[in-house]
Amino acid sequence: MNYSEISLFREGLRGHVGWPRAWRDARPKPSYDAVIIGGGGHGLATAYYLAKNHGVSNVAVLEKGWIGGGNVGRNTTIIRSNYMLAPNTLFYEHAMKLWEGLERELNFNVMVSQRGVLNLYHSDAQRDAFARRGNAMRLSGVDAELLDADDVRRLVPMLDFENARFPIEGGLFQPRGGTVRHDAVAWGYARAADALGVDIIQNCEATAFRIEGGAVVGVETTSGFISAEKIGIAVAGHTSELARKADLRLPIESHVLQAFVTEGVKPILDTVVTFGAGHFYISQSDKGGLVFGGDLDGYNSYAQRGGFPMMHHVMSGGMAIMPRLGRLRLLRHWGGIMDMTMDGSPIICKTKVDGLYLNGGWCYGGFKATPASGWCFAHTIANDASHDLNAAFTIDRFRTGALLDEKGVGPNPWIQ
Amino acid sequence: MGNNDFITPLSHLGLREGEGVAGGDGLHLWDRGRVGFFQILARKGRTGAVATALGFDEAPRLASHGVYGTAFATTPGEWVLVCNDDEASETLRTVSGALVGSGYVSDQSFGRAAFRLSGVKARLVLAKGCALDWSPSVRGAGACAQTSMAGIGVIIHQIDDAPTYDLYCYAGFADSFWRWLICAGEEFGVDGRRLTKEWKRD
Amino acid sequence: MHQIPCPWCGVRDETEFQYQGDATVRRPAAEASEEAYANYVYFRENPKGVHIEYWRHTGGCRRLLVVERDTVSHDIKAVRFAHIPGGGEDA
Amino acid sequence: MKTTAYRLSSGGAVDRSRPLSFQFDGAAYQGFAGDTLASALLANGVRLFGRSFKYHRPRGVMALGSAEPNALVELRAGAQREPNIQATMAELYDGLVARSQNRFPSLRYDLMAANQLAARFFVAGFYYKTFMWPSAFWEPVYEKLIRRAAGLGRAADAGDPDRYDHMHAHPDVLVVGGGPSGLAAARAASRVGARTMLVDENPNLGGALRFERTAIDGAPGDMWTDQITSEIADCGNGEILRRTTALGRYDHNVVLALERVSDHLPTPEKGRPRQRLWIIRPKQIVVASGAEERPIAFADNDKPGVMLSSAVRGFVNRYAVAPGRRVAIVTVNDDGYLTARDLKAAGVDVTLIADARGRTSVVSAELEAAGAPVLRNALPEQALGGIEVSGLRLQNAAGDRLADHPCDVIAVAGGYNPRIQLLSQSGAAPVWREDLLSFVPPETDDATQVAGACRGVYDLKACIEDGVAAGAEAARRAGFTDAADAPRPEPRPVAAAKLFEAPKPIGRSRGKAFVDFQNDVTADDVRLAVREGYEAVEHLKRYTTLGMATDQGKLSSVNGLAVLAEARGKPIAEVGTTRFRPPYAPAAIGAFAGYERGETFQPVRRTAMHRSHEQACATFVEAGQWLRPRYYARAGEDMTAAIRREAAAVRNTLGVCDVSTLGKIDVYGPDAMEFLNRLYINNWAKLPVGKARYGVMLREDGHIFDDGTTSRLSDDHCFLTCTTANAARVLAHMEYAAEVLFPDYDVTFCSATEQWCGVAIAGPNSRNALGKLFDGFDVSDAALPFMGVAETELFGVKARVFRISFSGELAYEINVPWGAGEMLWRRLMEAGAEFDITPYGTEALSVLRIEKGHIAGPEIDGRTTAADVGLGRMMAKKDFIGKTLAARPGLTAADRPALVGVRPVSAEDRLRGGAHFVKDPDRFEQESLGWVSSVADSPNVGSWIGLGFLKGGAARLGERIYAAYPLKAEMTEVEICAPCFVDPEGERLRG
Repeated sequence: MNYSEISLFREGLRGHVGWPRAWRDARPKPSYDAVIIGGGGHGLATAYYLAKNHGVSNVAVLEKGWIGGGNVGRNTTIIRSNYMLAPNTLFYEHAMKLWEGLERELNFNVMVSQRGVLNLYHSDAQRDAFARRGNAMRLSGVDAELLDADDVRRLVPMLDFENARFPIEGGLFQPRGGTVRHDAVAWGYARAADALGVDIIQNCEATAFRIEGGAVVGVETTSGFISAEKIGIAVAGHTSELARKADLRLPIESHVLQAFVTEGVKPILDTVVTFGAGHFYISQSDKGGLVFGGDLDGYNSYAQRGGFPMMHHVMSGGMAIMPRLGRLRLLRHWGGIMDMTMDGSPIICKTKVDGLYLNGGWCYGGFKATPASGWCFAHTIANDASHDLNAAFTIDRFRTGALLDEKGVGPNPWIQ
Repeated sequence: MGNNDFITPLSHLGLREGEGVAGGDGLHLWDRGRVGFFQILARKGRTGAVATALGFDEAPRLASHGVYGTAFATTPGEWVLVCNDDEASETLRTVSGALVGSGYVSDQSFGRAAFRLSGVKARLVLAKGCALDWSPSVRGAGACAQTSMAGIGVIIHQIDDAPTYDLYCYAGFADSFWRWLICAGEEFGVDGRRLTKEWKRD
Repeated sequence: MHQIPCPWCGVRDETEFQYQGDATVRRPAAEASEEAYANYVYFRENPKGVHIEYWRHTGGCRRLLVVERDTVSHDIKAVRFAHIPGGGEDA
Repeated sequence: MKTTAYRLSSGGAVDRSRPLSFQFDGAAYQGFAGDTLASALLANGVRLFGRSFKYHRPRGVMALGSAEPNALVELRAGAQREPNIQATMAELYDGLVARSQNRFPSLRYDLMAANQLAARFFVAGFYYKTFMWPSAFWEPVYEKLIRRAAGLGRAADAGDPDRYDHMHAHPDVLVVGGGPSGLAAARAASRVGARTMLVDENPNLGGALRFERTAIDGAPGDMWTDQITSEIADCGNGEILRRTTALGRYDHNVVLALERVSDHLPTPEKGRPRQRLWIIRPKQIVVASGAEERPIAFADNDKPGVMLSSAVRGFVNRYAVAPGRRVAIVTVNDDGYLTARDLKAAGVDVTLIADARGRTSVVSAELEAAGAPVLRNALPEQALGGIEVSGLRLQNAAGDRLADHPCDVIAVAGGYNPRIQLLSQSGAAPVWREDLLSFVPPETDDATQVAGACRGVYDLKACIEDGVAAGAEAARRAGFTDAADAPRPEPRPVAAAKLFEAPKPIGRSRGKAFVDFQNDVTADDVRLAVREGYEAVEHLKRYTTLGMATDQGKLSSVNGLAVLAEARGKPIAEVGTTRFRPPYAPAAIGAFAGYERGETFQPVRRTAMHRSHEQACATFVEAGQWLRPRYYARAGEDMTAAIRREAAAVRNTLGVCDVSTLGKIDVYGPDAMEFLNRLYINNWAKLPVGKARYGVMLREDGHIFDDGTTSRLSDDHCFLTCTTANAARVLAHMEYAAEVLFPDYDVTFCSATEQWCGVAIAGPNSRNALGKLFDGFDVSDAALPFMGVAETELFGVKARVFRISFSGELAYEINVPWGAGEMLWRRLMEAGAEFDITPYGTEALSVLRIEKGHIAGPEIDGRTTAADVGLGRMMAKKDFIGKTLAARPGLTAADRPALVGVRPVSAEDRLRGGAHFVKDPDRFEQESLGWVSSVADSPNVGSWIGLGFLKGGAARLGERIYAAYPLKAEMTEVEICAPCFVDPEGERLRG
């Protein structure tokens, strides 16, 4: 059923008994044209664009648990395209453009809210580094503004300009950045893909690949064997584990990234703000809770929970620039598992196994990338070749040295 | 040395050597001024030789007291040797001599601040920033540890059961560490307003 | 919060340590190929389960430790010095 | 009279001799010491506390403690305003000021209540289905409205003025919960010598006992509690923390607990924190957190006046407050009867006990015999009334409507939920016990014991036995082997009716049956979610927001799961639960931050000459944690003028700069030089004693890691320097190399950064000044040539003099021990006076090095190679870290941007760092050919100059292109030149 004011009104009058399932509770068929492993944002988006852009609708999405249970449901909901290195800038900008039309595209309100993303800088050197990034964005046609301290005061009056250990000198602002209702992204893509004929199969885990003569012919699952000549892996967080079943060793480590949310309060913060002298970024959700995060806990982990050290560091960062947060109370904190690549940029490419495609290594960028990731991965699977937008996101770059190291910290994902 | 031109890490607070602050229940915190502080490094495979030459204990976590002063085995093959300021240059000379062929000494006497914290409430002050367990059943007089407090690397040495603790940190951190100690002591009556000073950015 | 038993300093908070990653990789010989070095520097087993990894005790003895730790439960199975074959104490 | 309208004349634990005044929504009231804000307001006949989140329905008190979903208020004001505080947890103090939330203009007449009219459309997830047209309306219109309506209370107006701190603790046994089980456990553990810490979130110990009339061994509960408490406190190794909530249990058994040190006072006492975060590392944990009574979902079960049975009883027993005049009780077990008994004893009318069960029990029979008005097989259908409860509508098991029953309180006994949060935060799933009609904790690890109601043991005597056994077991496992081994009582099946949601009202009814009160989630919302396929328990939570309010579903989760299970036709055990996340109860961000906030967010590092710089009116800049002089403005000078003056002084006569922050490392051992050979890309083996050399280090991936000069002081002693920013990383890098990569070298090293402080003196007169500074020290070019090093004495202090230059001028660096820093500075000022010696800061330093094309932070950004910065030829044949991967095609490609110099074509144009090189002056959208990394307003060149990275690099010298800075809409024509603007032959520094 189409979602609209009209249908909502009609259902309201008759007690909402007429709403159908958002997506069918599909059982696996023995064979598909393409199978996507991973019912997260990226996997579901990939299935949707395979059907929508490439006419490949005999597709199954296999999810070992419930869809959207991974990082799409555990992040801090931020979207932005403020990257410096061209391949990243263009890719994330493509994502941004897809976000901007997503409600209509999916007939599902994922609440794309472009209230701006502000990265604070605290020294001239940092300003110049941000300017290099901001100018790179502008040269690529992406919006960016360089703000001085007074601009920042006007934009976010609650910041502490007096007692800060690292005084705020200004910020790099992307007005089109913002937040999205994260769970809804998974649900929206699932519903739209389902409507195009995609089978979304929950509680079905891929256990092994069947590979013959260097080409994949299907996947063993907890619901039996499913044959398919094109299989896409989109299980960020667990990519190494699944890829190993196809004898792939990757430049990836799994790390925990924590997220935090406070009790709901009346609006005090409109934009997304990131601290430049510590690890802290924050926004306020439409429900009133302040959603914030920091950096990795800093050790390999597959546990979806965080520890006190990073928690302390993040809260201190918050209190360093927003002392008004002091009496607000933390409601929940949790962890998500990040695929950290050795240069901080993602992987969307073919593998050494014909018909097996890899989408992973999203580091911190996974959620904001979701639409473009699905869009490019679908293109790569449908055409057995990368799109220009993901041509640089190969595994091979680590051998050739064509790296995409936004942070410049080298092959040490845990360095913060 | 003892040259009046020398400063200590807290000179800027107008703090005279040995001056400090007091709180309730005999809580006392003061700056010991400069001490002799040497890092002793054994050459590969010569740890035993160095220990014998200087009469050091090789075991960690307990201070050993020898002719040259108090030594902490800070890591395999390395010690920190602490002595009084007036013995420092003599110690450096003799220790360097004793180490020829087996190890090296790096004089760090000016690179450290030395504070002393004493009184029954001293444990509580430490507990606000030190993650180690200093209760008597676990650590007593003679215990020493290298750890970090308030983001500052410190060496802690319990010298008696008052308890009294010697705290060593890098000279550059002294002002921040002192501030932290004063703040942690305020709940127990320490009033350090005169002896802390807002650092200036400009 | 991880409690890591340092062979020298005793049990300490994770905050005193600096994580240094996979301890199973070995630097190839000087004359080895770019491929060999790339595998050494970038490619990881990244196991879900016991991981053998380096932690440097920067807040204490500064020594590099080899820690066997479960990446799901975070339980620590074993700790030894990295600088001594066998990991015992120096002599 | 008003102030005691509902206060009973006797009984309770409030201190009637200590009246306290307080305000709620501007009206003045009086309560007593020992009251909570909730009990005090109820005593004053106030029953309407707040409005609900979505529908703005009137809400009152439902529970007693930290599970309260409805009675949330704003406490205090201004910078200390605290939103969403549970009135049931707020201890009354004299002068307390509270305000209701989420209503306009007033609590009783809330216009937003109009939402209820549209309620039929505002079902779970309605916003996913609408607000899409026109899309341009989302942020400015729809979302604005949603955001304004969101939240409950208001955050503080200004920065939190209060103090928070942390405290570390290491008990052998930590007991969570000070009820009968917890107290018994703590006593059992502490009496055998285990260091025992007991934490309880309330101001008084005793747990549920505080609210009961039950006697233990003939004595009132409070007396027993005091007895045990003093035994724990007096045994010498027990510590009790009141008002302390265990928030979470983390890896390796670390527990975080929040102590509300001062929240019960108007303001914290001097030097005391508002709250303290305890970081507890126990050997063993005993969780005795008790259980929470749960409500029942029935129409309008959220009206003020509908309360939990245990709460009604508790208000009467502990606070001597009658929640109403006519109390009707709805129960599925015996708990309702206990409430009836205690109310009767207190003289409060119980007009009905509606028992969902058909059969009698011992307790019910007893009370019935005593004349209690019991109705069997009676189920609640709807709470009647306007803003508050005025009656109860019932039906019987057969579904027939019974006569409406007038009452002003409905006490609901729906069974008990063990407080298992702490035990399932780690991810372990709790277990549903059909015989207990509740979830019990998952299997625990061997460092954890669970005792009492928390594991479904509800009988008081059994709870105490269980506590004793658990405490002893914990002590034994902690190494106190003489702790006695006692049997653990098993939970006894509950004699209760299975009722989570009452039958729907007969006929048409607008009544809503709430499952999650604070988030306005109804049983119908749950069914709608299932209908739409959001049937996985996590989907349900996320789609309806069930259990996501500030109470974290303490009252709602089980009922929600029950409705879900029913709708899916599965047993509760199969639908599972969502994972509990810490903290157990909301906790202030300030408490987690503790001391590290504001200007004490990070420690500050001061150089030995800091005071000298202050006296010279330096403006400081953060360099990592260091404070370094940025420039020294003289009277009437702005920053630009000061920098130009300082930079010019160095070229023209003499400048002095504090370089103490450079990383310094003493490297010892016969293999020291070989070791350096592996770290640096250039050759070191032949560096003679008394000489310094510049070196570059790479990461193993082939990119530049750091650079600096290192000197050979003796055969087996080198003195290495590295950049301020990388000092710690370089030391760790060297340690890794020595321990893992090249373990056979006989080398050892340690940081000497803070032992030595240093200055650079630079300029044509630096040698003259040096000569005056050191009497009897040969400073001639022959004795101390370029890159020469000398160890000497300065006024009786060891000093090291290095003839090295970052500025390109004749220059020296002088190191003396930290303590001599101010003296060195002072003597230099004297010695240099005749040459007009000029202190210069990091800005002038940067100008000078850019004039010479020396790389620094902006050029070493972690992505550049030695070849990129023009040092490719330094790379020697030998093996060094980074050699192999530096040769990869990606790092040697011809089109990689390489270091160049850049200057504006017209001398008055300025350059900016972060600008990009482009071809076309007329477009701000085009390909970037590279970027400007560093710029300087050079007094010595007479224009802006810069360094940058340009594709093609050196091959493009003399070309004119453009520096684009779209962020300021600037396009500057620039000329590419060699990255050296002053004295390219380097005659000055060798002079």
